[in-house]
Amino acid sequence: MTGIHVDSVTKRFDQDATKPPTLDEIGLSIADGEFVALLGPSGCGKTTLLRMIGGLEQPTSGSVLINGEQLSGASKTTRRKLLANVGFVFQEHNLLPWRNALANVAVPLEVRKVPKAERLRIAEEMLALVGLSEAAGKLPHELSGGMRQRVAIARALAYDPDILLMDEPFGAVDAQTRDSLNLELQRIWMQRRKTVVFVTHSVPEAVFLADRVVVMRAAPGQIVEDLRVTIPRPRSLDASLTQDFLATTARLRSHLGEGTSAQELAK
Amino acid sequence: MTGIHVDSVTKRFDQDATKPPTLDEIGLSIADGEFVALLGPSGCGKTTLLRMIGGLEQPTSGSVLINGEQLSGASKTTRRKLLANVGFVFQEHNLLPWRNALANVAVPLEVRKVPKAERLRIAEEMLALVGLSEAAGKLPHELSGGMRQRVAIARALAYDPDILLMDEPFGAVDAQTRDSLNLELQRIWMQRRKTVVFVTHSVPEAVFLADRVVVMRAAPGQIVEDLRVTIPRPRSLDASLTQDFLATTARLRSHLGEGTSAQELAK
Amino acid sequence: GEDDKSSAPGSAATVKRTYQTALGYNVGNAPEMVAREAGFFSKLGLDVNVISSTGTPQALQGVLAKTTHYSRVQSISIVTAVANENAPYVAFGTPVQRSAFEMQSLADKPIKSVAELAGKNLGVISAGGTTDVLITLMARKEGIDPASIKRKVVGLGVAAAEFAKRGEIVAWVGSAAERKALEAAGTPVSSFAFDDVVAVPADTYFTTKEEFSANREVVVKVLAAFYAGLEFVLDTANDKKTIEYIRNYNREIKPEEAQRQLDLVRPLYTATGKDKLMTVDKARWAELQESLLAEGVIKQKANLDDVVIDSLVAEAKAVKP
Amino acid sequence: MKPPGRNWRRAIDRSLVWWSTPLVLVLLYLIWKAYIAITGVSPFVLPGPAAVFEALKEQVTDPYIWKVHVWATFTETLWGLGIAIVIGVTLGFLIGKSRVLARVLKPFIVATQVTPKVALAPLFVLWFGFGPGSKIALAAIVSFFPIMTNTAFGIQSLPRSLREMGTSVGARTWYRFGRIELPYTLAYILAGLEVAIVLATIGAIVGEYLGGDKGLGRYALNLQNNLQIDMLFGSIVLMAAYGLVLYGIVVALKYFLIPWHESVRVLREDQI
Amino acid sequence: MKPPGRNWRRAIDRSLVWWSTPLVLVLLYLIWKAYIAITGVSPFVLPGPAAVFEALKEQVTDPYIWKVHVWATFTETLWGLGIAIVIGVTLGFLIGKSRVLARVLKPFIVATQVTPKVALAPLFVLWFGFGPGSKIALAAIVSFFPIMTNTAFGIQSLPRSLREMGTSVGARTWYRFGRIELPYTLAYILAGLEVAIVLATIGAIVGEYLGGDKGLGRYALNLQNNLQIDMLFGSIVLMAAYGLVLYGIVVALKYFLIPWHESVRVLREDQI
Ligand SMILES: Nc1ncnc2c1ncn2[C@@H]1O[C@H](COP(=O)(O)OP(=O)(O)OP(=O)(O)O)[C@@H](O)[C@H]1O
Ligand SMILES: Nc1ncnc2c1ncn2[C@@H]1O[C@H](COP(=O)(O)OP(=O)(O)OP(=O)(O)O)[C@@H](O)[C@H]1O
Ligand SMILES: [Mg+2]
Ligand SMILES: [Mg+2]
Repeated sequence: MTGIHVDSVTKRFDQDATKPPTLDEIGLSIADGEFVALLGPSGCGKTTLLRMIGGLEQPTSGSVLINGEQLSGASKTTRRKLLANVGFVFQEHNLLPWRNALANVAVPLEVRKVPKAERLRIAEEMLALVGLSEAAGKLPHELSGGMRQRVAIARALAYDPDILLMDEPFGAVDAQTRDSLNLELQRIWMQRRKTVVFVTHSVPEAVFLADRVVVMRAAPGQIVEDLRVTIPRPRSLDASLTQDFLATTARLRSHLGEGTSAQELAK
Repeated sequence: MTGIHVDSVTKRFDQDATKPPTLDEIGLSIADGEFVALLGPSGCGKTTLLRMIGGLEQPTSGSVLINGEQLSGASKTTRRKLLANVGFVFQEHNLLPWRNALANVAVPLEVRKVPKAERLRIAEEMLALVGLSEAAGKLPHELSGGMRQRVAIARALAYDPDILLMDEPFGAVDAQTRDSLNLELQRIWMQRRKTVVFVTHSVPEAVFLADRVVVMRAAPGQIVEDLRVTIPRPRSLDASLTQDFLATTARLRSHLGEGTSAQELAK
Repeated sequence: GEDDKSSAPGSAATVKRTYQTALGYNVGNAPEMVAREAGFFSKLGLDVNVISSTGTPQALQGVLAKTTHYSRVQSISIVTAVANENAPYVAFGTPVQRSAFEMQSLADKPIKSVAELAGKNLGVISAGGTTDVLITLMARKEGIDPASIKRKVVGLGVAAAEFAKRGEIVAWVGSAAERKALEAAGTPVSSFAFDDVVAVPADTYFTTKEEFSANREVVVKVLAAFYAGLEFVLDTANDKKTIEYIRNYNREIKPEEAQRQLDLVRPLYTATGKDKLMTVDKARWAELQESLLAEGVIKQKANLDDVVIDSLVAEAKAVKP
Repeated sequence: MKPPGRNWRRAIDRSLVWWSTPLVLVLLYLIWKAYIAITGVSPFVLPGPAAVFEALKEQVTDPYIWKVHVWATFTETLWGLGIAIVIGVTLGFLIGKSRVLARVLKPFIVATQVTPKVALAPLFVLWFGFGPGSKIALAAIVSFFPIMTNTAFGIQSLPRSLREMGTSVGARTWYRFGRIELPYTLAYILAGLEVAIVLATIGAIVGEYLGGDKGLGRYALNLQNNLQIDMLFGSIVLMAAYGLVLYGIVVALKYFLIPWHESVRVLREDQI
Repeated sequence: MKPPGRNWRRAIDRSLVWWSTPLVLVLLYLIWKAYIAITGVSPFVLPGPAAVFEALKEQVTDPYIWKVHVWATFTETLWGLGIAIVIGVTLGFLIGKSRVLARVLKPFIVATQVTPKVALAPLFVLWFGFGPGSKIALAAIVSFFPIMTNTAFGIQSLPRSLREMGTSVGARTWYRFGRIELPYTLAYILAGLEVAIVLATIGAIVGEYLGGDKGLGRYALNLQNNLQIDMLFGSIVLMAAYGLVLYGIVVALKYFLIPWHESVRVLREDQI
């Protein structure tokens, strides 16, 4: 049994049982090599779910399995073993403030004892990928918000994990960079067949990237839609002009209770 | 002379003169009550420019005037006086970690010595506006990323400043919330005629909200376009379907070097 | 300021003074503690507070600071301070006629003379100070180079025996009380008294020149009370009371232990004879000053006539509380 | 849901509060006993644990020691610490906020710290008397320094984002201090306080050593002069226990004052 | 571009480094002189500034004092501090990471801090010898505590985001320690070091007071015994200057070791 299995996971942050839980008996199975996008209103529990899969949060009840092995409640060693192949891009960047962009990208490579020259090469390559070759020597506090976010993306990509958990990774970058990063991400995914769980607030982004889009609602946090996207790969940016694409986004929007955002429609 | 005047402002973070400055002789005049949106690629200097107007950064050369008075290089007292009516929504939220959402919103009201009952009323109202009434008692670390951002918006709106500087305020909220916040912002702006400088990565958002859209480029940071948006107010979300709207977004996109993002076009 | 007013001649109010002990509230300070507790001070119209000290430097400086008025230290300290630093001291009574210091060593490896210490390690209670000078004087007397005795600070004399057992020192400076304590704990000790090598005037009461010249009659009364205290302490019939008085200050000491120590210190008070209690022996002071000068401890001689007042004891005896 | 191994370990961890200290005490007791048995060290240097325990029993059951000595040291320590907090936070704030003041004041503050107080004892007595005053002064002087250092460090560590938030809402010095800087710095002050309470205790005790008629220091000095070494060690154990209680109180303060702080949050959660 | 008022003030601020200390020294000198003139305090308690200055001049020009006393105290202090850093960081790390270890160890560590070292002097000598050993031990014991406290505080303050980043990249204990926790905690350790260097100096000097044949403490004790109070105060000034230099070195370390830290960045920038 490979892939990620979230098995009727409930998460309560406060013990008050009268309130709806943050996550309410969530069940979700993600196959090996699948690209899943997670949509939902702010505060519905997307980050919490992702953190649970990433082993950063314990479920109140239920369990998370990675490649068939219990993650929640596992021993430290097992947990580390399971998470060794999980890359995480956090919603709020967490670069080491004393390391420059390049050295930050190299962190997971250092952990994996990649030789120094190799490390440098990969880190530089990754920085180039996110368009930050110029900023390699800058400390995090010298970077703009979007640049910090891109460094964090480069870091997660650097060590080529099998599973990639990404929490609104492109929230602070401009549309052009976002497009190019979307294309890159698709390319990498197709090449390496990673399992990706991708949180976003952009419906088109979700449809463009994902095999499956999962929509959540809030209070209690539940899955309200689990939609397969059948648009063939590789998808070019033009794919979003197809009927299929438009139908899918419309359907997702209805589940998000958005109706169709008139403004977005116009774009 | 009222409004904001940025007078050939140059900003260099490092002293290496061979490198292009972060901001290169920027000139920008914003009239009283004007709503200006600032667009530009990640790292082009939007935040830096906004911080300069907000008195948080000193220009290397050039000057910033608020209501005709020198802000850059002014004494502490003058600076405080000038900034008393400037509200700032930062790109990265900065809530006081020891205060719950409600108390964080109340901070600027406390500074202005608004009586306690009044303070509470306004803060609650503002939290309701951003859809967080439920979360009033939560500490920042108990909030989701988008919720934190909304608390920060509520805080900036709470004390009703004449000038509002907003740095990607809606970057981490879902489309639905974003639409409603856009409408709210327009309503408040029309009611109170604030001067607003609004940084965003979303071209439609800029066009929907602004009287004027200013586009910047990077390295050196310069203004490449300054476009007046003539769509009549109040703009409903449907306004974005008009020909005018589409033409404006297309023009801005060309300046952003985006061509037209195919993906966005599809939406 | 206040003190001056209350001590003005002819004033009927009680005169307030502070006496600082030589070290803690040891049994050795019995005469002064008794003088207060038995009411000898108050009978003379004095209100003298007896407070403790951590040793000679504090006692010396306290008097000069006027935070205290009287104290007692080794005569060596007074001579040195007056000769070298021109300190305005006046010494006016010698309760302890014989130094309490002993050179102690393990009974199975006894050190019988100072000469044997040449090139060896000697344990001392604290560095510098009077014992250091005394050792120097004794070494010279025995014809060895004082610097050849390596002095090591080991803290209490009782702790020093431990270092002797380890062979890190061959002898140490201690008191009779410490010797007894060691022997009681099963460590036989060999010892000889410092005074048997070089006899110097031991503890002396002192005050400032200012106090002495301005309030001579107060000084006399204070000494009278001390004298009465000393006599009280010497009378074994009073022992129960004496011990009770001591324990008012030093509640921790056990009565039996206080009794033991009392028996050990009494001979020091009467070393020169019961009739010479408290007597100031100017000749011995002069002798001391000579040897200090010879040793280079002092750079010049002081005029002891101004410093050592030997006439006060007689006056004090006449006052009798 | 959790494998049993973890629960077991957790139960052990929980109960630890109750048995770890006694266990280590028993261990220490045995080591102590063994050390004496092996080296045969004199009881005047290190008395045996049994003797010290006897002495301690006597001391603990003596109400006089509690009412006079412990109480005296306690009040001196608390007064000293109180003054140290006021001075330390004030100076720390000034120094942390202003490089100018730091330049001007720091040399003199540091100078007060590196001079041995024993040498200045007569001045202390002159200025503060033989009573509790001089002990309180000593306790305050030795203990304000870590508070000051940590306060300055905390204020300088205030994240730029919070500082700029203050600027942008137009907060004045006092608001900044009371509502932004002080709350943020509280965690740092409390860490300084952990060191300070220990130093204040030492300061008071050393002050009593230098003169005075009550307090644990005075008491210990009497015992030392009386050669009651077992009692002396008993009193040292007493002082240790006393200091420990004060320290515990300061540490516990964290949970009430800065529950939001990461350093407290990690303690309250099961670490992952 | 900047109004002249600001430039002026800045120039004054800059030059301050040069004149503030001398100015305050002159001020202190005057206060000192006036105090003596008004109170007529005995020069044996507080000598006049002129006399102390004379004494200091003599001491400063005496190579023996530098080569023997200052050097002895210096080496003892540095050794003590070095040991304190190793012990303090290790214990701080263990205690900061593990509530269990904190529960087990802290009571005993605090106990070592609140007991007056004077009472234990014979044990120190017994265990560490008459030479510099016992002074180094004392310096280490009194100075590791603030380092430990601040290390533990720093490690517990490690932002969750960085801790979780470590978890998510699969970092093991040693990598976490060396590359995440230690660099983050360095700022806290250095703040602890500011207190520790002062305590180590005091520890060494007090150790010399309690016994020994060289070092500034021994020297001061001699002077006190000889009632050479002007020289004593000279030596106190010397100790203050000495401690100040060590302190300055520790503070300067910050600029090299943690240039990225907010507390250093604010110092390097013109504060707005
Ligand atoms: N540590 C915590 N303590 C208490 N409540 C928490 C905690 N973390 C999250 N929550 C709550 O859980 C809910 C879900 O939070 P989560 O961060 O998962 O939302 P999200 O879907 O990621 O939202 P966003 O899109 O805004 O990032 C929120 O209501 C939040 O208040
Ligand atoms: N404190 C600083 N020190 C050095 N360089 C800085 C500093 N702050 C910003 N910069 C540089 O200035 C440039 C502009 O940064 P700024 O934050 O203004 O960008 P931005 O337009 O807001 O980008 P984004 O959309 O990613 O937030 C970037 O290249 C950044 O590296
Ligand atoms: Mg989230
Ligand atoms: Mg920005």
